[in-house]
Amino acid sequence: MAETIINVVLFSMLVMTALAIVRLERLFAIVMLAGVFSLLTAMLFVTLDAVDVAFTEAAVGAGISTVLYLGTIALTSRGCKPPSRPNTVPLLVCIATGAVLVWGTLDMPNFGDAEAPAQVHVGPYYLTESVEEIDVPNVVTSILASYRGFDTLGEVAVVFTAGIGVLLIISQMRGWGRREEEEEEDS
Amino acid sequence: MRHHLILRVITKLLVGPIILYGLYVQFHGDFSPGGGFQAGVIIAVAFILYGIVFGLRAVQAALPAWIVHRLVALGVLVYAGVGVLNMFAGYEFLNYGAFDPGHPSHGQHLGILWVEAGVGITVTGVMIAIFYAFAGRPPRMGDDDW
Amino acid sequence: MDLVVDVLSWVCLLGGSFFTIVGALGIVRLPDFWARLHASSVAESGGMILIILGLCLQAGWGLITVKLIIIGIFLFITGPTSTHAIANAALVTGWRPKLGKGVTQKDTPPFSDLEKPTVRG
Amino acid sequence: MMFLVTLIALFVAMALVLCRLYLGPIVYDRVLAANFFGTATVLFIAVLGFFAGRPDFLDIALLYALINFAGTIAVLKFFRYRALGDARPEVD
Repeated sequence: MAETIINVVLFSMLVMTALAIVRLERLFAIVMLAGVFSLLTAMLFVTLDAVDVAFTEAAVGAGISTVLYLGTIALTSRGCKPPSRPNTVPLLVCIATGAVLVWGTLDMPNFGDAEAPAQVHVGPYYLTESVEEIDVPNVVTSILASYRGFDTLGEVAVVFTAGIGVLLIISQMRGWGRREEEEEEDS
Repeated sequence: MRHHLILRVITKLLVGPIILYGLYVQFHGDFSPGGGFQAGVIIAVAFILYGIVFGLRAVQAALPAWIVHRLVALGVLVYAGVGVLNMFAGYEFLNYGAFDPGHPSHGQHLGILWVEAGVGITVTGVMIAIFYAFAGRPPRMGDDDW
Repeated sequence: MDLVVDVLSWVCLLGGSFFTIVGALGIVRLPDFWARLHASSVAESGGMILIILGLCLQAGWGLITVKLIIIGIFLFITGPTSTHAIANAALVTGWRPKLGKGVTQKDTPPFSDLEKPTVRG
Repeated sequence: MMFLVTLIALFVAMALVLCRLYLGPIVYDRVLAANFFGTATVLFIAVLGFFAGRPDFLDIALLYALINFAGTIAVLKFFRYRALGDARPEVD
Protein backbone atom coordinates (compact mmCIF):
# COMPACT_ATOMS: atom_id res chain seq x y z
CA MET A 1 0.00 0.00 0.00
CA ALA A 2 2.68 2.45 1.03
CA GLU A 3 4.73 1.51 -2.03
CA THR A 4 1.76 2.30 -4.27
CA ILE A 5 1.32 5.72 -2.69
CA ILE A 6 5.03 6.45 -3.08
CA ASN A 7 4.88 5.45 -6.74
CA VAL A 8 1.80 7.58 -7.40
CA VAL A 9 3.30 10.64 -5.73
CA LEU A 10 6.60 10.25 -7.60
CA PHE A 11 4.83 9.77 -10.92
CA SER A 12 2.64 12.82 -10.42
CA MET A 13 5.70 14.94 -9.59
CA LEU A 14 7.39 13.54 -12.69
CA VAL A 15 4.46 14.48 -14.91
CA MET A 16 4.29 17.98 -13.41
CA THR A 17 8.00 18.46 -14.05
CA ALA A 18 7.63 17.28 -17.64
CA LEU A 19 4.74 19.69 -18.23
CA ALA A 20 6.77 22.54 -16.74
CA ILE A 21 9.68 21.67 -19.04
CA VAL A 22 7.32 21.90 -22.01
CA ARG A 23 5.85 25.19 -20.85
CA LEU A 24 9.01 27.10 -19.93
CA GLU A 25 10.98 29.10 -22.45
CA ARG A 26 14.17 29.91 -20.57
CA LEU A 27 16.68 27.18 -21.32
CA PHE A 28 18.54 27.57 -18.01
CA ALA A 29 15.36 26.90 -16.10
CA ILE A 30 14.80 23.88 -18.31
CA VAL A 31 18.29 22.60 -17.52
CA MET A 32 17.57 22.81 -13.79
CA LEU A 33 14.20 21.12 -14.26
CA ALA A 34 15.80 18.38 -16.35
CA GLY A 35 18.17 17.72 -13.44
CA VAL A 36 15.20 17.40 -11.10
CA PHE A 37 13.47 15.14 -13.62
CA SER A 38 16.42 12.79 -13.55
CA LEU A 39 16.45 12.82 -9.73
CA LEU A 40 12.77 11.85 -9.73
CA THR A 41 13.40 9.12 -12.29
CA ALA A 42 16.19 7.68 -10.16
CA MET A 43 13.89 7.69 -7.14
CA LEU A 44 11.29 5.79 -9.15
CA PHE A 45 13.85 3.21 -10.20
CA VAL A 46 14.85 2.80 -6.56
CA THR A 47 11.25 2.19 -5.51
CA LEU A 48 10.93 -0.37 -8.33
CA ASP A 49 14.03 -2.19 -6.93
CA ALA A 50 16.03 -1.56 -10.12
CA VAL A 51 19.11 -0.53 -8.20
CA ASP A 52 21.61 -0.79 -11.06
CA VAL A 53 19.48 1.32 -13.39
CA ALA A 54 18.97 3.86 -10.63
CA PHE A 55 22.73 3.96 -10.19
CA THR A 56 23.26 4.75 -13.86
CA GLU A 57 20.53 7.38 -13.87
CA ALA A 58 22.03 8.95 -10.74
CA ALA A 59 25.55 9.06 -12.11
CA VAL A 60 24.60 10.41 -15.53
CA GLY A 61 21.71 12.66 -14.61
CA ALA A 62 23.17 14.41 -11.59
CA GLY A 63 26.65 15.12 -12.85
CA ILE A 64 27.23 14.75 -16.56
CA SER A 65 24.02 15.76 -18.29
CA THR A 66 23.79 19.17 -16.60
CA VAL A 67 27.35 19.96 -17.67
CA LEU A 68 26.68 18.82 -21.23
CA TYR A 69 23.43 20.82 -21.48
CA LEU A 70 25.27 23.91 -20.31
CA GLY A 71 28.07 23.30 -22.78
CA THR A 72 25.52 23.07 -25.57
CA ILE A 73 23.79 26.26 -24.47
CA ALA A 74 27.14 28.05 -24.41
CA LEU A 75 27.73 27.09 -28.03
CA THR A 76 24.23 27.89 -29.29
CA SER A 77 21.81 30.28 -27.62
CA ARG A 78 20.01 30.58 -24.34
CA GLY A 79 16.38 31.03 -25.39
CA CYS A 80 14.17 28.79 -27.44
CA LYS A 81 12.81 30.01 -30.75
CA PRO A 82 9.06 30.42 -31.12
CA PRO A 83 7.58 27.77 -33.38
CA SER A 84 7.43 28.92 -36.97
CA ARG A 85 4.17 27.13 -37.82
CA PRO A 86 1.12 26.11 -35.81
CA ASN A 87 1.70 22.82 -34.08
CA THR A 88 -1.78 21.37 -33.94
CA VAL A 89 -1.07 18.56 -36.42
CA PRO A 90 2.02 17.30 -34.52
CA LEU A 91 0.00 17.54 -31.31
CA LEU A 92 -2.75 15.39 -32.80
CA VAL A 93 -0.22 12.86 -34.06
CA CYS A 94 1.41 12.71 -30.63
CA ILE A 95 -1.93 12.26 -28.87
CA ALA A 96 -2.96 9.52 -31.29
CA THR A 97 0.37 7.68 -30.87
CA GLY A 98 0.18 8.00 -27.10
CA ALA A 99 -3.37 6.70 -27.05
CA VAL A 100 -2.37 3.71 -29.16
CA LEU A 101 0.56 3.00 -26.84
CA VAL A 102 -1.64 3.20 -23.75
CA TRP A 103 -4.16 0.94 -25.46
CA GLY A 104 -1.35 -1.49 -26.19
CA THR A 105 -0.36 -1.66 -22.53
CA LEU A 106 -3.80 -3.07 -21.69
CA ASP A 107 -2.72 -6.39 -23.16
CA MET A 108 0.53 -6.47 -21.22
CA PRO A 109 0.84 -8.68 -18.13
CA ASN A 110 0.67 -6.96 -14.77
CA PHE A 111 3.80 -5.65 -13.12
CA GLY A 112 5.53 -8.48 -11.31
CA ASP A 113 3.33 -11.15 -12.88
CA ALA A 114 5.11 -14.49 -12.53
CA GLU A 115 3.55 -15.81 -15.75
CA ALA A 116 4.72 -12.90 -17.91
CA PRO A 117 6.79 -13.91 -20.98
CA ALA A 118 9.77 -11.99 -19.64
CA GLN A 119 9.73 -14.08 -16.46
CA VAL A 120 9.41 -17.54 -17.99
CA HIS A 121 11.84 -17.43 -20.93
CA VAL A 122 15.51 -17.19 -19.90
CA GLY A 123 15.09 -15.23 -16.64
CA PRO A 124 14.69 -18.28 -14.36
CA TYR A 125 17.69 -19.95 -15.99
CA TYR A 126 19.90 -16.91 -15.29
CA LEU A 127 18.64 -16.64 -11.73
CA THR A 128 19.12 -20.29 -10.85
CA GLU A 129 22.26 -21.13 -12.79
CA SER A 130 24.37 -18.00 -12.36
CA VAL A 131 25.34 -19.06 -8.82
CA GLU A 132 26.76 -22.29 -10.25
CA GLU A 133 28.19 -21.03 -13.51
CA ILE A 134 29.48 -17.59 -12.73
CA ASP A 135 29.51 -17.32 -8.96
CA VAL A 136 28.96 -13.58 -8.85
CA PRO A 137 26.50 -12.36 -6.21
CA ASN A 138 25.06 -9.54 -8.32
CA VAL A 139 23.09 -11.31 -11.03
CA VAL A 140 22.72 -8.10 -13.02
CA THR A 141 26.47 -7.93 -13.48
CA SER A 142 26.70 -11.58 -14.48
CA ILE A 143 23.92 -11.17 -17.06
CA LEU A 144 25.38 -7.95 -18.46
CA ALA A 145 28.99 -8.99 -18.68
CA SER A 146 28.81 -12.72 -19.27
CA TYR A 147 25.48 -14.06 -20.55
CA ARG A 148 24.89 -10.94 -22.62
CA GLY A 149 28.52 -10.12 -23.30
CA PHE A 150 27.86 -9.44 -26.98
CA ASP A 151 25.18 -6.86 -26.17
CA THR A 152 27.47 -5.06 -23.77
CA LEU A 153 30.27 -5.08 -26.34
CA GLY A 154 27.82 -3.44 -28.72
CA GLU A 155 26.93 -0.88 -26.05
CA VAL A 156 30.57 0.00 -25.51
CA ALA A 157 31.01 0.32 -29.25
CA VAL A 158 28.02 2.71 -29.31
CA VAL A 159 29.54 4.84 -26.56
CA PHE A 160 32.86 4.80 -28.41
CA THR A 161 31.22 5.84 -31.68
CA ALA A 162 29.23 8.60 -30.01
CA GLY A 163 32.37 9.95 -28.37
CA ILE A 164 34.28 9.91 -31.64
CA GLY A 165 31.38 11.65 -33.36
CA VAL A 166 31.25 14.43 -30.78
CA LEU A 167 35.01 14.86 -30.99
CA LEU A 168 34.90 15.13 -34.78
CA ILE A 169 32.08 17.66 -34.76
CA ILE A 170 32.96 20.08 -31.98
CA SER A 171 36.51 19.55 -30.81
CA GLN A 172 39.33 21.61 -32.21
CA MET A 173 41.70 18.77 -32.92
CA ARG A 174 44.58 19.73 -35.11
CA GLY A 175 44.00 17.47 -38.09
CA TRP A 176 40.41 18.56 -38.36
CA GLY A 177 41.20 22.28 -38.16
CA ARG A 178 43.88 22.00 -40.84
CA ARG A 179 41.46 20.47 -43.28
CA GLU A 180 38.97 23.24 -42.60
CA GLU A 181 41.61 25.85 -43.34
CA GLU A 182 42.56 24.14 -46.56
CA GLU A 183 38.94 24.09 -47.63
CA GLU A 184 38.65 27.78 -46.93
CA GLU A 185 41.75 28.45 -48.98
CA ASP A 186 40.38 26.36 -51.82
CA SER A 187 37.07 28.15 -51.97
CA MET B 1 37.91 31.03 -10.48
CA ARG B 2 41.05 32.34 -8.91
CA HIS B 3 39.35 34.11 -6.04
CA HIS B 4 37.13 31.30 -4.84
CA LEU B 5 39.19 29.98 -1.96
CA ILE B 6 36.31 28.00 -0.45
CA LEU B 7 35.39 26.34 -3.71
CA ARG B 8 38.99 25.43 -4.45
CA VAL B 9 39.58 23.88 -1.03
CA ILE B 10 36.32 21.92 -1.09
CA THR B 11 36.98 20.72 -4.62
CA LYS B 12 40.43 19.48 -3.68
CA LEU B 13 38.80 17.71 -0.75
CA LEU B 14 36.13 16.08 -2.91
CA VAL B 15 38.02 14.97 -6.01
CA GLY B 16 39.89 12.21 -4.18
CA PRO B 17 36.83 10.63 -2.53
CA ILE B 18 34.86 10.79 -5.81
CA ILE B 19 37.58 8.89 -7.68
CA LEU B 20 37.90 6.44 -4.79
CA TYR B 21 34.16 5.86 -4.82
CA GLY B 22 34.29 5.37 -8.57
CA LEU B 23 36.92 2.68 -8.14
CA TYR B 24 34.78 1.06 -5.42
CA VAL B 25 31.83 0.99 -7.80
CA GLN B 26 34.04 -0.41 -10.55
CA PHE B 27 35.61 -3.27 -8.66
CA HIS B 28 32.80 -3.98 -6.21
CA GLY B 29 30.24 -4.08 -9.00
CA ASP B 30 29.90 -7.85 -8.88
CA PHE B 31 28.91 -7.76 -5.21
CA SER B 32 26.77 -4.61 -5.02
CA PRO B 33 24.98 -2.39 -7.54
CA GLY B 34 27.25 -0.73 -10.03
CA GLY B 35 29.70 -1.65 -12.74
CA GLY B 36 31.92 -0.26 -15.40
CA PHE B 37 29.50 2.22 -16.91
CA GLN B 38 28.56 3.89 -13.63
CA ALA B 39 32.15 3.90 -12.41
CA GLY B 40 33.35 5.52 -15.62
CA VAL B 41 30.84 8.31 -15.28
CA ILE B 42 31.73 8.89 -11.62
CA ILE B 43 35.47 9.09 -12.30
CA ALA B 44 34.80 11.43 -15.21
CA VAL B 45 32.74 13.67 -12.92
CA ALA B 46 35.75 14.04 -10.63
CA PHE B 47 37.89 15.34 -13.50
CA ILE B 48 35.08 17.54 -14.79
CA LEU B 49 34.63 19.09 -11.36
CA TYR B 50 38.35 19.78 -11.16
CA GLY B 51 38.29 21.28 -14.64
CA ILE B 52 35.35 23.50 -13.84
CA VAL B 53 36.86 24.96 -10.70
CA PHE B 54 40.54 25.11 -11.63
CA GLY B 55 40.21 25.73 -15.33
CA LEU B 56 40.72 23.63 -18.40
CA ARG B 57 44.45 24.17 -18.49
CA ALA B 58 44.96 22.81 -14.97
CA VAL B 59 43.01 19.64 -15.60
CA GLN B 60 44.69 19.10 -18.94
CA ALA B 61 48.04 19.36 -17.21
CA ALA B 62 46.94 16.49 -14.98
CA LEU B 63 45.30 14.45 -17.73
CA PRO B 64 46.34 15.59 -21.21
CA ALA B 65 43.84 15.39 -24.01
CA TRP B 66 45.87 12.89 -26.03
CA ILE B 67 45.79 10.40 -23.15
CA VAL B 68 42.01 10.78 -22.95
CA HIS B 69 41.67 10.16 -26.67
CA ARG B 70 43.78 7.01 -26.36
CA LEU B 71 41.66 5.85 -23.39
CA VAL B 72 38.49 6.05 -25.49
CA ALA B 73 39.86 3.44 -27.85
CA LEU B 74 41.72 1.44 -25.21
CA GLY B 75 38.55 0.38 -23.40
CA VAL B 76 36.95 -1.11 -26.50
CA LEU B 77 40.27 -2.77 -27.28
CA VAL B 78 40.43 -4.37 -23.82
CA TYR B 79 36.86 -5.64 -24.10
CA ALA B 80 37.22 -7.06 -27.58
CA GLY B 81 40.72 -8.28 -26.73
CA VAL B 82 39.35 -10.44 -23.92
CA GLY B 83 37.02 -12.04 -26.45
CA VAL B 84 39.70 -12.58 -29.06
CA LEU B 85 42.08 -13.97 -26.43
CA ASN B 86 39.50 -16.59 -25.56
CA MET B 87 39.12 -17.45 -29.22
CA PHE B 88 42.85 -18.07 -29.52
CA ALA B 89 42.75 -20.25 -26.39
CA GLY B 90 40.16 -22.47 -28.00
CA TYR B 91 36.94 -21.17 -26.46
CA GLU B 92 34.08 -19.18 -27.96
CA PHE B 93 34.32 -15.41 -28.36
CA LEU B 94 33.72 -13.78 -24.94
CA ASN B 95 33.46 -17.10 -23.14
CA TYR B 96 35.81 -16.34 -20.27
CA GLY B 97 36.99 -19.92 -19.85
CA ALA B 98 40.59 -19.20 -20.83
CA PHE B 99 41.35 -17.26 -17.65
CA ASP B 100 41.12 -20.32 -15.45
CA PRO B 101 40.67 -23.51 -17.48
CA GLY B 102 40.35 -25.78 -14.48
CA HIS B 103 37.70 -23.76 -12.69
CA PRO B 104 35.06 -22.23 -15.00
CA SER B 105 33.39 -19.94 -12.47
CA HIS B 106 36.72 -18.37 -11.48
CA GLY B 107 37.42 -17.76 -15.13
CA GLN B 108 34.02 -16.11 -15.49
CA HIS B 109 34.73 -13.89 -12.50
CA LEU B 110 38.07 -12.77 -13.87
CA GLY B 111 36.62 -12.24 -17.32
CA ILE B 112 33.82 -10.07 -15.92
CA LEU B 113 36.41 -8.03 -14.05
CA TRP B 114 38.42 -7.37 -17.23
CA VAL B 115 35.37 -6.65 -19.34
CA GLU B 116 34.01 -4.19 -16.79
CA ALA B 117 37.39 -2.51 -16.69
CA GLY B 118 37.20 -2.05 -20.45
CA VAL B 119 33.73 -0.53 -20.19
CA GLY B 120 34.89 1.79 -17.43
CA ILE B 121 37.93 2.99 -19.37
CA THR B 122 35.90 3.79 -22.48
CA VAL B 123 33.15 5.60 -20.62
CA THR B 124 35.62 7.66 -18.59
CA GLY B 125 37.50 8.59 -21.74
CA VAL B 126 34.39 9.54 -23.71
CA MET B 127 32.91 11.68 -20.94
CA ILE B 128 36.14 13.56 -20.27
CA ALA B 129 36.81 13.97 -23.99
CA ILE B 130 33.34 15.46 -24.53
CA PHE B 131 33.88 17.84 -21.64
CA TYR B 132 37.26 18.90 -23.05
CA ALA B 133 35.66 19.43 -26.45
CA PHE B 134 32.84 21.56 -25.05
CA ALA B 135 34.97 23.57 -22.64
CA GLY B 136 37.79 24.12 -25.13
CA ARG B 137 35.66 26.16 -27.48
CA PRO B 138 35.07 29.84 -26.85
CA PRO B 139 31.40 30.57 -26.21
CA ARG B 140 29.47 31.70 -29.25
CA MET B 141 27.04 33.96 -27.46
CA GLY B 142 27.49 37.68 -27.75
CA ASP B 143 26.91 39.97 -24.79
CA ASP B 144 23.57 41.18 -26.18
CA ASP B 145 22.41 37.63 -26.46
CA TRP B 146 23.03 37.04 -22.79
CA MET C 1 17.56 0.01 25.95
CA ASP C 2 15.73 -0.65 22.69
CA LEU C 3 12.95 1.65 23.80
CA VAL C 4 15.43 4.45 24.50
CA VAL C 5 16.99 4.06 21.05
CA ASP C 6 13.58 3.97 19.41
CA VAL C 7 12.39 7.07 21.23
CA LEU C 8 15.63 8.90 20.36
CA SER C 9 15.37 8.03 16.70
CA TRP C 10 11.69 9.02 16.65
CA VAL C 11 12.71 12.37 18.09
CA CYS C 12 15.54 12.79 15.57
CA LEU C 13 13.48 11.77 12.55
CA LEU C 14 10.50 13.91 13.55
CA GLY C 15 12.78 16.87 14.22
CA GLY C 16 14.53 16.37 10.89
CA SER C 17 11.20 16.13 9.08
CA PHE C 18 10.03 19.29 10.80
CA PHE C 19 13.15 21.24 9.82
CA THR C 20 13.00 19.96 6.24
CA ILE C 21 9.37 21.05 5.84
CA VAL C 22 10.10 24.41 7.46
CA GLY C 23 13.00 24.94 5.09
CA ALA C 24 10.87 24.02 2.09
CA LEU C 25 8.10 26.35 3.26
CA GLY C 26 10.68 29.10 3.63
CA ILE C 27 11.93 28.50 0.09
CA VAL C 28 8.39 28.91 -1.21
CA ARG C 29 7.10 31.69 1.03
CA LEU C 30 9.96 34.09 1.73
CA PRO C 31 9.90 37.30 -0.30
CA ASP C 32 13.19 37.41 -2.19
CA PHE C 33 16.18 35.32 -3.16
CA TRP C 34 18.46 36.40 -0.33
CA ALA C 35 15.88 35.49 2.29
CA ARG C 36 15.35 32.10 0.65
CA LEU C 37 19.06 31.32 1.01
CA HIS C 38 18.60 31.24 4.78
CA ALA C 39 15.63 28.90 4.58
CA SER C 40 17.56 26.47 2.42
CA SER C 41 20.34 26.04 4.95
CA VAL C 42 17.90 25.25 7.76
CA ALA C 43 16.80 22.13 5.93
CA GLU C 44 20.03 21.27 4.19
CA SER C 45 22.14 21.19 7.32
CA GLY C 46 19.82 20.97 10.32
CA GLY C 47 17.20 18.62 8.95
CA MET C 48 19.77 16.50 7.16
CA ILE C 49 21.90 15.95 10.26
CA LEU C 50 18.90 15.00 12.38
CA ILE C 51 17.53 12.53 9.81
CA ILE C 52 20.94 10.91 9.31
CA LEU C 53 21.36 10.68 13.09
CA GLY C 54 17.97 9.03 13.43
CA LEU C 55 18.84 6.50 10.75
CA CYS C 56 22.22 5.81 12.40
CA LEU C 57 20.46 5.06 15.69
CA GLN C 58 18.17 2.60 13.92
CA ALA C 59 21.01 0.89 12.04
CA GLY C 60 23.20 0.09 15.03
CA TRP C 61 26.94 -0.41 14.67
CA GLY C 62 28.15 -1.65 11.31
CA LEU C 63 28.96 -0.80 7.74
CA ILE C 64 25.60 0.90 7.22
CA THR C 65 26.26 3.39 9.98
CA VAL C 66 29.68 4.15 8.53
CA LYS C 67 28.13 4.79 5.13
CA LEU C 68 25.48 7.01 6.70
CA ILE C 69 28.13 9.01 8.51
CA ILE C 70 30.10 9.41 5.28
CA ILE C 71 26.95 10.63 3.51
CA GLY C 72 26.34 13.06 6.37
CA ILE C 73 29.88 14.41 6.23
CA PHE C 74 29.78 14.96 2.48
CA LEU C 75 26.37 16.63 2.59
CA PHE C 76 27.59 18.74 5.49
CA ILE C 77 30.56 19.90 3.40
CA THR C 78 28.90 20.35 0.01
CA GLY C 79 25.60 21.90 1.08
CA PRO C 80 26.96 25.13 2.59
CA THR C 81 29.59 25.34 -0.17
CA SER C 82 26.91 25.21 -2.86
CA THR C 83 24.86 27.83 -1.04
CA HIS C 84 27.93 30.04 -0.74
CA ALA C 85 28.66 29.63 -4.44
CA ILE C 86 25.06 30.44 -5.39
CA ALA C 87 25.07 33.58 -3.22
CA ASN C 88 28.44 34.63 -4.63
CA ALA C 89 27.38 34.16 -8.22
CA ALA C 90 24.14 36.06 -7.65
CA LEU C 91 25.99 38.94 -6.00
CA VAL C 92 28.66 39.20 -8.66
CA THR C 93 26.19 39.11 -11.52
CA GLY C 94 24.47 42.14 -10.05
CA TRP C 95 21.57 41.07 -7.89
CA ARG C 96 21.10 43.03 -4.70
CA PRO C 97 18.93 42.36 -1.64
CA LYS C 98 15.72 44.32 -1.24
CA LEU C 99 16.61 47.27 0.93
CA GLY C 100 14.67 48.25 4.05
CA LYS C 101 13.19 51.68 4.67
CA GLY C 102 15.78 54.40 5.17
CA VAL C 103 18.64 52.36 3.68
CA THR C 104 20.03 53.46 0.35
CA GLN C 105 22.20 51.59 -2.07
CA LYS C 106 25.17 53.72 -1.01
CA ASP C 107 25.10 52.25 2.50
CA THR C 108 25.74 48.78 1.20
CA PRO C 109 29.31 47.93 0.30
CA PRO C 110 30.12 47.89 -3.42
CA PHE C 111 30.98 44.36 -4.42
CA SER C 112 30.80 44.96 -8.09
CA ASP C 113 30.36 47.94 -10.33
CA LEU C 114 27.58 46.32 -12.29
CA GLU C 115 24.48 48.46 -12.22
CA LYS C 116 21.83 46.06 -13.37
CA PRO C 117 21.77 42.27 -13.27
CA THR C 118 23.56 40.61 -16.14
CA VAL C 119 21.72 37.33 -15.91
CA ARG C 120 17.98 37.35 -16.20
CA GLY C 121 15.47 34.60 -15.65
CA MET D 1 6.29 3.64 10.87
CA MET D 2 8.83 6.32 11.71
CA PHE D 3 10.42 5.90 8.27
CA LEU D 4 7.02 6.33 6.63
CA VAL D 5 6.45 9.58 8.50
CA THR D 6 9.86 10.85 7.38
CA LEU D 7 9.15 9.83 3.79
CA ILE D 8 5.87 11.74 3.81
CA ALA D 9 7.60 14.79 5.26
CA LEU D 10 10.26 14.61 2.53
CA PHE D 11 7.52 14.32 -0.09
CA VAL D 12 5.82 17.45 1.23
CA ALA D 13 9.13 19.29 1.18
CA MET D 14 9.85 18.13 -2.38
CA ALA D 15 6.43 19.22 -3.62
CA LEU D 16 6.89 22.66 -2.06
CA VAL D 17 10.35 23.04 -3.56
CA LEU D 18 9.02 22.00 -6.97
CA CYS D 19 6.64 24.97 -6.80
CA ARG D 20 9.60 27.30 -6.28
CA LEU D 21 11.40 25.58 -9.11
CA TYR D 22 8.52 26.33 -11.48
CA LEU D 23 7.89 29.87 -10.27
CA GLY D 24 11.41 31.02 -9.42
CA PRO D 25 11.63 34.56 -10.75
CA ILE D 26 15.41 34.54 -11.16
CA VAL D 27 17.64 31.70 -12.17
CA TYR D 28 19.40 31.52 -8.79
CA ASP D 29 16.11 30.68 -7.13
CA ARG D 30 15.91 27.70 -9.39
CA VAL D 31 19.48 26.65 -8.66
CA LEU D 32 18.79 26.93 -4.94
CA ALA D 33 15.61 24.88 -5.27
CA ALA D 34 17.34 22.23 -7.37
CA ASN D 35 20.13 22.02 -4.80
CA PHE D 36 17.59 21.56 -2.03
CA PHE D 37 15.84 18.93 -4.12
CA GLY D 38 19.11 17.05 -4.49
CA THR D 39 19.63 16.95 -0.72
CA ALA D 40 16.04 15.83 -0.24
CA THR D 41 16.64 13.07 -2.78
CA VAL D 42 19.68 11.80 -0.90
CA LEU D 43 17.67 11.67 2.33
CA PHE D 44 14.71 10.10 0.54
CA ILE D 45 16.74 7.27 -0.90
CA ALA D 46 18.49 6.65 2.43
CA VAL D 47 15.20 6.54 4.33
CA LEU D 48 13.57 4.43 1.61
CA GLY D 49 16.37 1.87 2.00
CA PHE D 50 15.49 1.51 5.67
CA PHE D 51 11.76 1.50 4.94
CA ALA D 52 12.10 -1.29 2.37
CA GLY D 53 14.66 -3.15 4.48
CA ARG D 54 17.33 -2.92 1.78
CA PRO D 55 20.19 -0.76 3.04
CA ASP D 56 22.23 -1.26 -0.15
CA PHE D 57 20.24 1.71 -1.46
CA LEU D 58 22.71 3.76 0.57
CA ASP D 59 25.25 3.40 -2.24
CA ILE D 60 23.01 5.52 -4.47
CA ALA D 61 22.51 8.09 -1.74
CA LEU D 62 26.27 8.32 -1.29
CA LEU D 63 26.70 8.77 -5.03
CA TYR D 64 24.24 11.67 -5.06
CA ALA D 65 25.86 13.26 -2.04
CA LEU D 66 29.18 13.29 -3.91
CA ILE D 67 28.04 14.18 -7.42
CA ASN D 68 25.26 16.74 -6.96
CA PHE D 69 27.94 19.26 -6.08
CA ALA D 70 29.47 19.03 -9.55
CA GLY D 71 26.24 19.97 -11.29
CA THR D 72 25.59 22.97 -9.07
CA ILE D 73 29.13 24.25 -9.42
CA ALA D 74 28.96 23.85 -13.21
CA VAL D 75 25.81 25.98 -13.37
CA LEU D 76 27.30 28.70 -11.20
CA LYS D 77 30.62 28.79 -13.02
CA PHE D 78 28.67 29.09 -16.23
CA PHE D 79 26.60 32.02 -14.96
CA ARG D 80 29.58 33.88 -13.58
CA TYR D 81 32.09 33.36 -16.36
CA ARG D 82 29.79 32.44 -19.27
CA ALA D 83 31.99 29.48 -20.14
CA LEU D 84 32.70 26.03 -18.76
CA GLY D 85 36.42 26.05 -19.47
CA ASP D 86 38.86 28.86 -18.86
CA ALA D 87 37.19 32.15 -18.14
CA ARG D 88 37.53 34.92 -20.65
CA PRO D 89 40.03 37.44 -19.36
CA GLU D 90 37.75 40.48 -19.27
CA VAL D 91 35.16 38.75 -17.12
CA ASP D 92 37.54 37.29 -14.57
